[in-house]
Amino acid sequence: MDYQIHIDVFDGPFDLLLDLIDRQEVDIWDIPIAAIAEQFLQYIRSLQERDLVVSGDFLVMASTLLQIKARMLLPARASDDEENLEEDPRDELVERLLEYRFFRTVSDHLAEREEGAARFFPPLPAKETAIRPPVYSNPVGDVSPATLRRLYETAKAAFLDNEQRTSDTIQRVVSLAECAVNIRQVIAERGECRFIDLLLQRTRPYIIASFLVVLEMIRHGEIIAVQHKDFGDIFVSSPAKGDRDHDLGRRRAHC
Amino acid sequence: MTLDDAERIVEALVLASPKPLTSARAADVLDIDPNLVERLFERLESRYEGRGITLRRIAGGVQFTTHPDYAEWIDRLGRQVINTPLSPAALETLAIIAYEQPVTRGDIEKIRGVRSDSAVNSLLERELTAEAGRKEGPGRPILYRTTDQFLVHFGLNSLDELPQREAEQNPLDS
Amino acid sequence: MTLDDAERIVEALVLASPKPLTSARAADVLDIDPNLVERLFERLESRYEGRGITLRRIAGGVQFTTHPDYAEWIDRLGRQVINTPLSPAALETLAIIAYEQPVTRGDIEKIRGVRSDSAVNSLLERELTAEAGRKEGPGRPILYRTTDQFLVHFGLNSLDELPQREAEQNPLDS
Repeated sequence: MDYQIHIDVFDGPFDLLLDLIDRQEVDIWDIPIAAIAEQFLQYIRSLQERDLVVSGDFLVMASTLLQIKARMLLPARASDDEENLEEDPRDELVERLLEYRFFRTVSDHLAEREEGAARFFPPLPAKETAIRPPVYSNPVGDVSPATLRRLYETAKAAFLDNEQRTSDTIQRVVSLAECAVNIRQVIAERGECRFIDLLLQRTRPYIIASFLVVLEMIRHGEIIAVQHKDFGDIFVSSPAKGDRDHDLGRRRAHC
Repeated sequence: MTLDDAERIVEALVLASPKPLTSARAADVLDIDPNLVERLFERLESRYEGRGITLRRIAGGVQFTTHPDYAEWIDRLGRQVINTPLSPAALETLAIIAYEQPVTRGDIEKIRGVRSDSAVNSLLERELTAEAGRKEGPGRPILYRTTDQFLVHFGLNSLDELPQREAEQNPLDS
Repeated sequence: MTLDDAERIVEALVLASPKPLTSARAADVLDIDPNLVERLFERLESRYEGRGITLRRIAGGVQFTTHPDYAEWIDRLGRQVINTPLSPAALETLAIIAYEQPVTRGDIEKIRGVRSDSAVNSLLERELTAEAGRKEGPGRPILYRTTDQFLVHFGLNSLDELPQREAEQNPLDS
């Protein structure tokens, strides 16, 4: 069956899945998994065709659907023990869907209540009535000035990061070729440096593009990359330099 | 102190209280029985019947608010709108917190199937959600619960007023 | 609209108004004569005579306040000690005000990336933050600073004692 999907915006994979099931008017306990999986993938493809970002959550769900589909194709294993009934591979998914659907109903209910409640206006607390402001016992608790500084630095760093990210949206697409030129130049000049130092801009598209280029260059043996500990800095260098400087046995970045 | 006196004091207390006034709190201030305060609340309720102001039962207490019939007039007053409606994502997240509390961000994300950082943050920001300690176990993740402001925002007297959750049975199993 | 209807609407407006309600403002909202509004104010005044709440003439307008006879009861309510610690949102906001002061709400929101009204309000309520004049420029937004109370709570003698912030580094310079 050819199925035309409108490019609606879905909040998440469950949202999309419920929509597909509702449109098919099928029993939620008996989902035609092959058809639904196909429509789900079609939706993802349609997003990609329009150059829209597909979040990882949708990809995870797509693989879950395909996995269930595969398991349903396997012949039911004959069980020695009669009581040990083969479980329907769809059950877990259905239970999660039902749970999600319940909360969606509740959120509709809350939205209605919110609208109703917004019609009641209490007096504003700032108004100068006979109201005595309450006393707050040590509102800052055991927070130290150092914590305050840390909070500030973190907020500020996130802000700087964010500001750059926002400006991405109006920038042109990052060219992989340009990234490669830049990376070769930095490596040539400095021999070895952190991956993060290869970035001309700390924007998400630029980071991704540079990462792809680095992977490609490793594949061609142009550079090597080493990461000394999980989530640590990745050091990139030319192969000759790298062999001199790094002990064997240190973790190599696999790609 | 006559019953009428007590009623007037309670009336003043309700207006002055920065949060919805509970019968326990009023009973404490007046040093009388909470059941008597409940009776005074009822008397006030009927006194304000059909007026522009109403005594509203909310978050386990009472507060004076304008009568909902006059909401459009209040809008014309151009009072700053504080309660901009929540986004669908925030509502969904809040629904989960309300039923599953205390609950971790991870649990919420598992149910919703998507990252929920910004939804949780906006709920914290509006004080509809608060932290409720940490869960024992790996990473000791933060637990979240709903607040009194949650009840106020949705005009609820208590969490019991939310729809009942029924277990759905697989008809094929029976 | 009958006179009774109008009275109820005015009653609601008085309660909801962020500032004392002037007859001019009410007349504008209701699209009636200011003299008529004055008459409605008088009607309300007598309606609330002998109640726990009173319609008070103030700053060229009217507002509901508790009756002065009950001030001592309100005092007993007012001594309520609130033990809730600051929310993480409010604490983050306080950190930004401490280091960026004087700073506008807009600047705070820009750094935090979220609306910060309720965070700022809760800091104002707890007197950890105060207004510090207005910024020159469009809209002349209010500036905020920390208070003496802030220093007391953090055990500081002066703002100079706040831990030094790290020199801001341009990530592209490294």
